Amino acid sequence: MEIDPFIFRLSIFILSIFIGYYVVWSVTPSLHTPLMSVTNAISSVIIVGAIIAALAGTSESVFSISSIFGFLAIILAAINIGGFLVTQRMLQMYKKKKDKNK
Amino acid sequence: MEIDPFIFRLSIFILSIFIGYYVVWSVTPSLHTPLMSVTNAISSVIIVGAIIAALAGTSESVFSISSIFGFLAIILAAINIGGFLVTQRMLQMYKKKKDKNK
Amino acid sequence: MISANLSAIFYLISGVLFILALRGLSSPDTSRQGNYFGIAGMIIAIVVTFLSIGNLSSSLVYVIIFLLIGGAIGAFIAFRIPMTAMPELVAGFHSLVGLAAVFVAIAAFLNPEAFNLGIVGRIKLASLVEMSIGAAVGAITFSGSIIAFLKLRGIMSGSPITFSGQHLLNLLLGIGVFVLIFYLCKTQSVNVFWTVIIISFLVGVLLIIPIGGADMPVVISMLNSYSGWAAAGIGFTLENTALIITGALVGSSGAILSYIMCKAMNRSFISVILGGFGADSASDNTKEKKDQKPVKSGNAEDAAFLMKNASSVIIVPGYGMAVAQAQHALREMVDKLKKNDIKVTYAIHPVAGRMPGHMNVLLAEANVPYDEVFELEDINNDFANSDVAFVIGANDVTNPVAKTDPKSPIFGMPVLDVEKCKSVLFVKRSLSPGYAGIDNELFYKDNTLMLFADAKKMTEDIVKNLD
Amino acid sequence: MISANLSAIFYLISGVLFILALRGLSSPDTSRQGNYFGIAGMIIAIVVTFLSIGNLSSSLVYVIIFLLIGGAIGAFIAFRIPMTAMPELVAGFHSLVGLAAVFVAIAAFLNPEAFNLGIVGRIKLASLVEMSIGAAVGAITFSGSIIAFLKLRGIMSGSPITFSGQHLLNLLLGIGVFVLIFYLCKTQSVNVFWTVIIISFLVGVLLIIPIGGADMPVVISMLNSYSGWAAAGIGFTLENTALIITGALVGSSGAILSYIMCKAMNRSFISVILGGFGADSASDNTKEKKDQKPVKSGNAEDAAFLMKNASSVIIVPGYGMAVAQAQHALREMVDKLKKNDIKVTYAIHPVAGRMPGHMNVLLAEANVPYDEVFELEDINNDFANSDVAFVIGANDVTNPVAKTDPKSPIFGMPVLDVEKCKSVLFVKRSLSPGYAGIDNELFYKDNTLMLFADAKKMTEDIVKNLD
Ligand SMILES: NC(=O)c1ccc[n+]([C@@H]2O[C@H](COP(=O)([O-])OP(=O)(O)OC[C@H]3O[C@@H](n4cnc5c(N)ncnc54)[C@H](OP(=O)(O)O)[C@@H]3O)[C@@H](O)[C@H]2O)c1
Ligand SMILES: NC(=O)c1ccc[n+]([C@@H]2O[C@H](COP(=O)([O-])OP(=O)(O)OC[C@H]3O[C@@H](n4cnc5c(N)ncnc54)[C@H](OP(=O)(O)O)[C@@H]3O)[C@@H](O)[C@H]2O)c1
Repeated sequence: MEIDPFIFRLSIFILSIFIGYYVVWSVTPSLHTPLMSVTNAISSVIIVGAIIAALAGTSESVFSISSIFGFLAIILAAINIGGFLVTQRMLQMYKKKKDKNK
Repeated sequence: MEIDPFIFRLSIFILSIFIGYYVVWSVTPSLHTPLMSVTNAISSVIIVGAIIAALAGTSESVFSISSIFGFLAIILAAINIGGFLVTQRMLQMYKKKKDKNK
Repeated sequence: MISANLSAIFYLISGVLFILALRGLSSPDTSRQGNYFGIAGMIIAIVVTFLSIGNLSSSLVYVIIFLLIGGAIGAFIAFRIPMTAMPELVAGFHSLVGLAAVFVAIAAFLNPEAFNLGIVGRIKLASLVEMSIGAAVGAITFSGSIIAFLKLRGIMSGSPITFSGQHLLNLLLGIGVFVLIFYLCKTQSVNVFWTVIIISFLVGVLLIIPIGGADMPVVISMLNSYSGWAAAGIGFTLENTALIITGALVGSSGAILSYIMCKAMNRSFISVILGGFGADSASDNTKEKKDQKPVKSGNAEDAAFLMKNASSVIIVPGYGMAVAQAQHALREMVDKLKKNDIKVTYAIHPVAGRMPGHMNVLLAEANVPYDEVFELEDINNDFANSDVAFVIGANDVTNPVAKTDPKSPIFGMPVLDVEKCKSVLFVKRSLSPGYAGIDNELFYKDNTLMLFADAKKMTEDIVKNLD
Repeated sequence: MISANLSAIFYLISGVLFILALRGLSSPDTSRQGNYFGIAGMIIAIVVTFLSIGNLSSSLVYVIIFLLIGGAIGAFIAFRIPMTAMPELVAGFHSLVGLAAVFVAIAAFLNPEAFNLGIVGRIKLASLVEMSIGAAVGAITFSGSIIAFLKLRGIMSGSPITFSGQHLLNLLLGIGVFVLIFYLCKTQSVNVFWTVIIISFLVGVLLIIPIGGADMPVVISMLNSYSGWAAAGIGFTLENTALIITGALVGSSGAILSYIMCKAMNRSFISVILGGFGADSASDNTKEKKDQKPVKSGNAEDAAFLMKNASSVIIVPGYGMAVAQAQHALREMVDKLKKNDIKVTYAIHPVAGRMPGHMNVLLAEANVPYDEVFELEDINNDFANSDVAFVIGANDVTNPVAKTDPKSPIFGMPVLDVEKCKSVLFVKRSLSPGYAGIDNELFYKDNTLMLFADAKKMTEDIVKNLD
């Protein structure tokens, strides 16, 4: 009677697709550029896989062929995390009228 | 390393809450009454539990005390499924101008 | 018999179909299709449940019989119910879901083996917590919805029932339920379980009686939300994805809908739930004013004359139209006006009537095309350029006091700016206030003509005079 | 080391935080908070990953070093990048995600034990499928984004590169990837795995080269979507909830965003993807017209005079403003106008510029408050009541041919009705057409004054003349 965890993951996947669908429609068009940069930034969560791969080496061989790919992926994903800062810079610029004279 | 299925169910639950949140905001206000009736109708899916409870009796004792509650729940939930028909009747009435002279 | 995996996939599909059902409501065009998705989801869930149970004992026949009985009753109600009875119908249906949740929880408690939850007296802790929450919330939903139903149906008075210490009592009972559930987990005692359910029934009653009849729409929606959480609780117990998805969906959507309603009335959700609104109306104050100020009143002939000579008319329906069932007559009147090349549109306030979308359903019933019907924000600027506002059975939703008097209970609620029209016609039976119990200064304005009569009768008379 | 259950919960939390990050973007007020949610989600995911790995081998130091190196590079780029380079930055960042996905998939393929996926040569079938899909989509994302980056950066020509049989080739290669993945599942061969990745790189290049530079925004968003699906594929392989949620979120949101863009341009998604748009511009036709018709052109003084005497001005920025970096000068000009009690607002077309929301970011950079900036549907009716439309570097988005000529490539795209203003000022360098390559008849209208110059220079001159 045990259900395969894959099915749960599939459910999570499908439900998240719906959320993505709705979330975008609710974003105001003037923030579409930050939207692109923030969705890009959150995809750097792939770093989770990169860390696992990099740490898979043993104490003797830190840089096995597979962990090297992990380390490279860590750098790439970490650069991408900078996307949050880009977004922050952009969002910081959106101001209402009253703040104008600050 | 196995993850408890409860956590998956919790994920499904939380993600569905987000979907419910977004879905309602996207419903046009003129359909708020059908919305209430259709959300009510879909909650009759509780009938799934009712059927399991009702079928739990053995061949000798179809009507054990627990299965009786199941049978009662089946009736209640089945009545509630009528909510889809109510919704259908309501929605059938919403017409565009061009259909008016039909 | 199908495997647990396969049935899990089908339950997921049925959950997704329910999501699509709600999604369809984003426009009237797609809504019917959405409803079919919902029906399909329900059929899949039921069929899969049958298929996933291995030993289909002889009970199966009975299950199908009871299913058909229930379905027949449901269909009968669905076809017979008049559109005006929607609010109480929804309340009544919620009570069924709530009670069904309670029954399923009881069945699971008495026969946990059937659900794979352990054995009697040794039910898994998590399951026990889930099923008692499901049962408690279900019980509250049931008894609360019954009270709401009785109030809406007019069997019970709509006025709030309050007594001192009420909120404290509710709080204590609520805590009591939690303590009992905790105790239940330790003892697994049947009696404690029953007590939880009975106290929850009581809480449901006590929660709803202080809320005034006119606040019922918020309450219905809130109870809808509760029924969802109850279903989700049962879903966790039964480890059923379809129930969990649906429960969460209904739970959160109901909560958001009550929030939207409260916002449209500019009242806080808390103030609605604590109740008492509509009890201490400012009616003395109102009466006083009423006697002092002069009012222009007219008859059907005057109204017909005014509208015939207008080039644009905006119809503002309200609760009174629903009471009088005037929508068909109204539609006839509008048809006549249109034949005279007068532009007619309908302006709907989000909380006009006694249910969100109430007016839209009634107008749709009278065959008014939905593209002639506008929401407040889309039409409010048009009053200034229109000749006549025909306000039929609406009151609070036109009251300018919401814009001007910060002390008024409806202050801050967006209202329809009917006073900007060249002339305003008010169809109602008297000068008495609407649901909020506050006087409407528009009645005394120069450009207002009161048409004192039942909305349906008056509209029919106007129709005659338009020939 | 924390248990698998606990880390699963934390990954769920991080997924929810990402949802909240996107939700925040529904208004500028909540957007900054949303971004913090996103950062928090990322930190949680990273920390939990460290905690959930038991034997923190000596590699840990290196991991942290590489993390910091990457982070420092990212931060450096983030602070140095000019706002105008946003489109290529996003494209460049996508390529990183794509390549990271490929690398993780390779690592998993070479060392499946580390991920609990079986042993080399005997990887679980499901995992193998998931990781090869992840790798293939990741590779397409990587090479496609590189091409998009090169085109946007101007390193590669923006014009579409087409050859006959292109679509057939793409189709065959696509089918090839599927066949190879199937084959991979049977053989578990390393070489086949590498081949899948290499062909996918090729597909990525071939997919993007036929698409014109100006269609890149749709492409970026589409690649964003791809990077999401790749991440989700890896998420399934690693059985990681945060990755699955994020991947699905990014995948579907990117897809919807490209759909929204295509709709705003009134083009089908398919036509964008098949490419070739902008190659065979109707420029001959355009040139012909240009020589025939008379055009009124003016200088900064004329423009300043016209605007000084107006009571309301609407600014319509377009791609040319971005090219010229004229937003700061524009802001100065508007300030001067406002000091003269002239009402100034900004009208933004959904596809003005080369990226959705492009103009909004640039105006925000120049400190224009966002409540003075309006979307097309909110301001389009105001042109009729305004004196001057100041069109700066915009062209297609004002072209009335979209409303009148069914044969035009932009027919049906909603456009800003600038021609309804009393007078229209066009700041651009020549009469050459915009991105769509079609002539704009507004240039030849009586109430149009062309201001031929670089947008920044012209605006600065106007500012001087306003004193
Ligand atoms: N829609 C919702 O979801 C919702 C939810 C909660 C609360 N509410 C509240 O309900 C109110 C709705 O406003 P509303 O303007 O629609 O209604 P209202 O302010 O309650 O006014 C209805 C008017 O209709 C008149 N009326 C009643 N029966 C009639 C008949 N047979 N013929 C002609 N007139 C009749 C009444 O005046 P006479 O007695 O003089 O005839 C009354 O003044 C708001 O205060 C709102 O906050 C609505
Ligand atoms: N935003 C998006 O997401 C997106 C996506 C895909 C496609 N597009 C397309 O891009 C177009 C956007 O329309 P648009 O009106 O913003 O731009 P446009 O139609 O491409 O016109 C831009 C104009 O700016 C002028 N210009 C260029 N550099 C300039 C400078 N330094 N100073 C002054 N003027 C300059 C050009 O004329 P001169 O050469 O005469 O100066 C050109 O006519 C639409 O066709 C849209 O479909 C947009």
